[in-house]
Amino acid sequence: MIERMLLALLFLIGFWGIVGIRNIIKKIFGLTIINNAVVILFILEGSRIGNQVPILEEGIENIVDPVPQALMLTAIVIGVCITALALALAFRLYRHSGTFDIDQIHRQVHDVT
Amino acid sequence: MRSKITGLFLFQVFLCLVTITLVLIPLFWTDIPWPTIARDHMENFGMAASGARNMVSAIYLGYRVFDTLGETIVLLVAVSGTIGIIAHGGDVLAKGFGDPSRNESLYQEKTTLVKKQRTALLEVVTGKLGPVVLVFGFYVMLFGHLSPGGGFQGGVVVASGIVFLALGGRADGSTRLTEAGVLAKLESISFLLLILASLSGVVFGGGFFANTLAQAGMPEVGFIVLLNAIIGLKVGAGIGFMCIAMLGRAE
Amino acid sequence: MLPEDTVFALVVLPLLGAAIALSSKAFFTGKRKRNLEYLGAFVGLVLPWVVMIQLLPLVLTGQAIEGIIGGWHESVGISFRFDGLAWLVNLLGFTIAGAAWLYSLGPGPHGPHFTAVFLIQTSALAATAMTADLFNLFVCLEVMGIASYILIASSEKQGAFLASFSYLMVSATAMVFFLLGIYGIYRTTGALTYTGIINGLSGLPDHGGVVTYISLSLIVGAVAIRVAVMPLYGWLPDSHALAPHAVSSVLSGVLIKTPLFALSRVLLLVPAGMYAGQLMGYAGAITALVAVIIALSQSDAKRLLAYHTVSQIGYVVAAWGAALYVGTHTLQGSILMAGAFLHALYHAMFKGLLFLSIGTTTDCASQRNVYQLRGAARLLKQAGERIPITTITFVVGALAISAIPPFNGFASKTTLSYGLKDSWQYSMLYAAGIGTMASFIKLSRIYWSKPEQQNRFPVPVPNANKIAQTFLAILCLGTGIFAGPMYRFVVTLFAFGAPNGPAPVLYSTQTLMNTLILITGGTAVFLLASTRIGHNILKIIRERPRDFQGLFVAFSLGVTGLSGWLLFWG
Amino acid sequence: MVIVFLVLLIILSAYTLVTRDLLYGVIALSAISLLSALLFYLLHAPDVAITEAAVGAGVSTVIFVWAIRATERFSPQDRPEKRNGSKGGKQ
Repeated sequence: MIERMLLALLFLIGFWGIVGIRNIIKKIFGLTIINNAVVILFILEGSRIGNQVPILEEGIENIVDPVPQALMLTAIVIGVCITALALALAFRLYRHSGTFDIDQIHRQVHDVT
Repeated sequence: MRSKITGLFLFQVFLCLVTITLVLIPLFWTDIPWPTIARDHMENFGMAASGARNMVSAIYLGYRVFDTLGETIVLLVAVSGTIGIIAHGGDVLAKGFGDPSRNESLYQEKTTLVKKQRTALLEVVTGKLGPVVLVFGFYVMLFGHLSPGGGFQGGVVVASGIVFLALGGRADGSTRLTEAGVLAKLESISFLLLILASLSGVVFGGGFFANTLAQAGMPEVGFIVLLNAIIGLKVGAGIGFMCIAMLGRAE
Repeated sequence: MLPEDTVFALVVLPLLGAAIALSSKAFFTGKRKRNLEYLGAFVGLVLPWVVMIQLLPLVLTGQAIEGIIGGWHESVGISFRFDGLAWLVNLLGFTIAGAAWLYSLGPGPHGPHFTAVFLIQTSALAATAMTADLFNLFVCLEVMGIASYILIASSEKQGAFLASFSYLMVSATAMVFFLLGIYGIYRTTGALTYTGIINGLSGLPDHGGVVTYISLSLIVGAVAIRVAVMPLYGWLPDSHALAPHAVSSVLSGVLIKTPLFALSRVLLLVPAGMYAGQLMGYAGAITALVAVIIALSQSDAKRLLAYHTVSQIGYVVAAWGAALYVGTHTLQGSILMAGAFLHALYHAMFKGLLFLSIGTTTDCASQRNVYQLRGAARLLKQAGERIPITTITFVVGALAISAIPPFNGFASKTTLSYGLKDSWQYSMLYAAGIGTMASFIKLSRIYWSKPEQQNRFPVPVPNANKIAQTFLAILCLGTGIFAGPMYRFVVTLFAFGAPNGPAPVLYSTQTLMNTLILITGGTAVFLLASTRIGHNILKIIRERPRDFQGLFVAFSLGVTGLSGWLLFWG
Repeated sequence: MVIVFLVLLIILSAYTLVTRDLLYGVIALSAISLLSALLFYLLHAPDVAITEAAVGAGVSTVIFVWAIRATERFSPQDRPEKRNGSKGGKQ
């Protein structure tokens, strides 16, 4: 229970990073953090039903749930891909506008168009 | 020109956080016991069905290999898109990959970086460590069905080995492995191989993503090893290419 | 070959094409490279048609191909379901993608790399249409998303980078919420496949209670971002307006509808799905009207079209949601669902056509401002267009979107209003129709009268543009003329087991009267908007404050509102 | 035990978001990844742990460091006067 509430707090901190900070690099930090929080949530809860690593050997039973682990492998990789692309876009935005501040970038773009 | 933190901004942030908290708390609060259906199935039948001891590998490359294909595609698109976007000027998608002129400049920039920042220590350590890391990467890649690890993780290790080689090798006598063109070729070929491997089941009448090797009389686990190797190559080449391109462009 | 394999050919062939295109770039140069790239596009965009035709007899009989990919056990494996719905979504995707790729040969973007990303996006569309697994849906949406971020950014404008970044941030965040939704669903039911989820839910007291409702609304919210229904539409106008023309037409035509129909697979099964559909339907009806008012105020030609996309998707969502609410087994529900799909398909055709025609025109005149560009028809003629193909195709698209018979927009909008009659949504859609008329009168003014200056450097219009535009224009007219057979075809394919009721009457005095009112009302609104006061009001609407945070506020409010709605009704 | 990890993670992520120096933020972020990898190992998920360590602490740190070196290291909101584009790495 306490663990999950702490995870909810972690998630909210990340979400605050996305919404409440105008620096676009920090927004990407926030995205990484919320992704991480969800991954930890899956693994933590999936490990509640067993106490063995899901690698079967002789005499091993009561393994943890391997499904969330396999899903989270995919989720981690996709998260990093999205991060890489977002950083590349942030780099180009910086090159054009000389700032990381999303509001200023917004203003510049709308002044042009 | 500096934008001030306005009341509206704070109100928006407050609104977001409060509403999301309202949604999250019941979801995180719930104490419904975690389901055991899938775990029980994997514990009892997983090894017989897939031949792999590592159940995560069995799911990742057996039961849910279609997801893994999607993930690989995300990585492919992200790597090429990132390189395309950071490459200055011109058409993002047209330039970037495998284009000789582009690669030339990436390579040039890389060598200048290496010259500028190289120290004897860096050269020796990375140069000697590179092959070791590569071998370790291949180990992780090929034994994913027995121990933790697998194609993707091994591929990332291989990629760091490639980066080490690029940093440690001499600017003029670098191995072919660290050239962008070679990596691009490697990546596209292993992507093609992955698609063909997924289709091989169709030819032998087993269906999409069926275990071809098992039908040919080889051990079932062979297919997982094969997929691990292909994915590892693809990931290693792709991430290695991206890191080399980025290292070259940093200064 | 098993029937399952033919189904997956639709996903794998575009991927194979992408792999060929990528290899062409890595291994060859010059003419060889281009030929191999075209081979990849052929494999990815033409060969699937063979498969589609092969599958048609099967889905026409109402059968569905179901199974687990690779033949694994159902508790862990990924299940899929290929039925009439998936076939129709594929039809939509491959038609528009083919035309758009052909168009891209003219003004660009060129290169094997573009082709590869484009084909991967097409393949993700096909996969999304047939998946029956929640996590697989997540992966498909991510593939589709990442390809579209790159395609939007590929026009190399600063605005395009910002649009792509905003879209990426809001949609990636929403996808993390989608994962949380999967967590809730998996925790309560222990399954990821749709059938497993339904079985799990039916065994639970109160269908899982609060957790299920919240998980469901997180999933619906994340998909609604992609669909761009009203509170969540903020990313769309900029990205669709600033993307390359060929990409815009695919984004507007196909990309925002596929997730909607993929979502209907979940919502048709889940007990609370009908209420989620109801709320989304309401949001859709409001979207249709509000977005058209904003569209009327725009000065940038492509942004005007982008707001029209939001408005038209509002029509689709309104009918789709109402169909979910009344249930697709009823007569009204089946008419509404068929109407929603028909409008999605026809909108893909005419909006794709409009984006391409306007793209050709604005490129030729190098001016995108609706208030300043005049006499584009003459400018196009100076650029060497003997037969005014672009002007004609624009007119066809404009007539179709304004629902003038006999073009296809008339057919689908009549079907929609037949299904929705006597409800408040109907009046919203009617008013939106008048607004559409007015804004296309406004847009078509760029072709009238004399140009203000001569076109100094006329760029000849590439043949690829003309072919793609003509192809889509013929489709617009053809599906409009054969509206009756198309309707019956779609209803047969959906095969909801609906009572086989009469098809909505297209040409009656009432519908023609409606068209007449639409034309007069549209002209009146246009004239009002041209006055000084109207102009000022539009300017206020056009320059309303918009910011990045707004996207997230909308998402949080939307998700919370939906969970509250489900809790209240469920 | 898990709780200690989570509290550390929360502190680190809050630091990541409030620090003025983006490079410190990136380092804290890779520390978050390493800590979560350790946590996954304790939770019987070695595969996820390896992936998180390789991808989260390795690849994504490289990309972040690249992005920050190529642009601007300090968060602009703390330095109002700095408004010329000349800080942007390669000219």
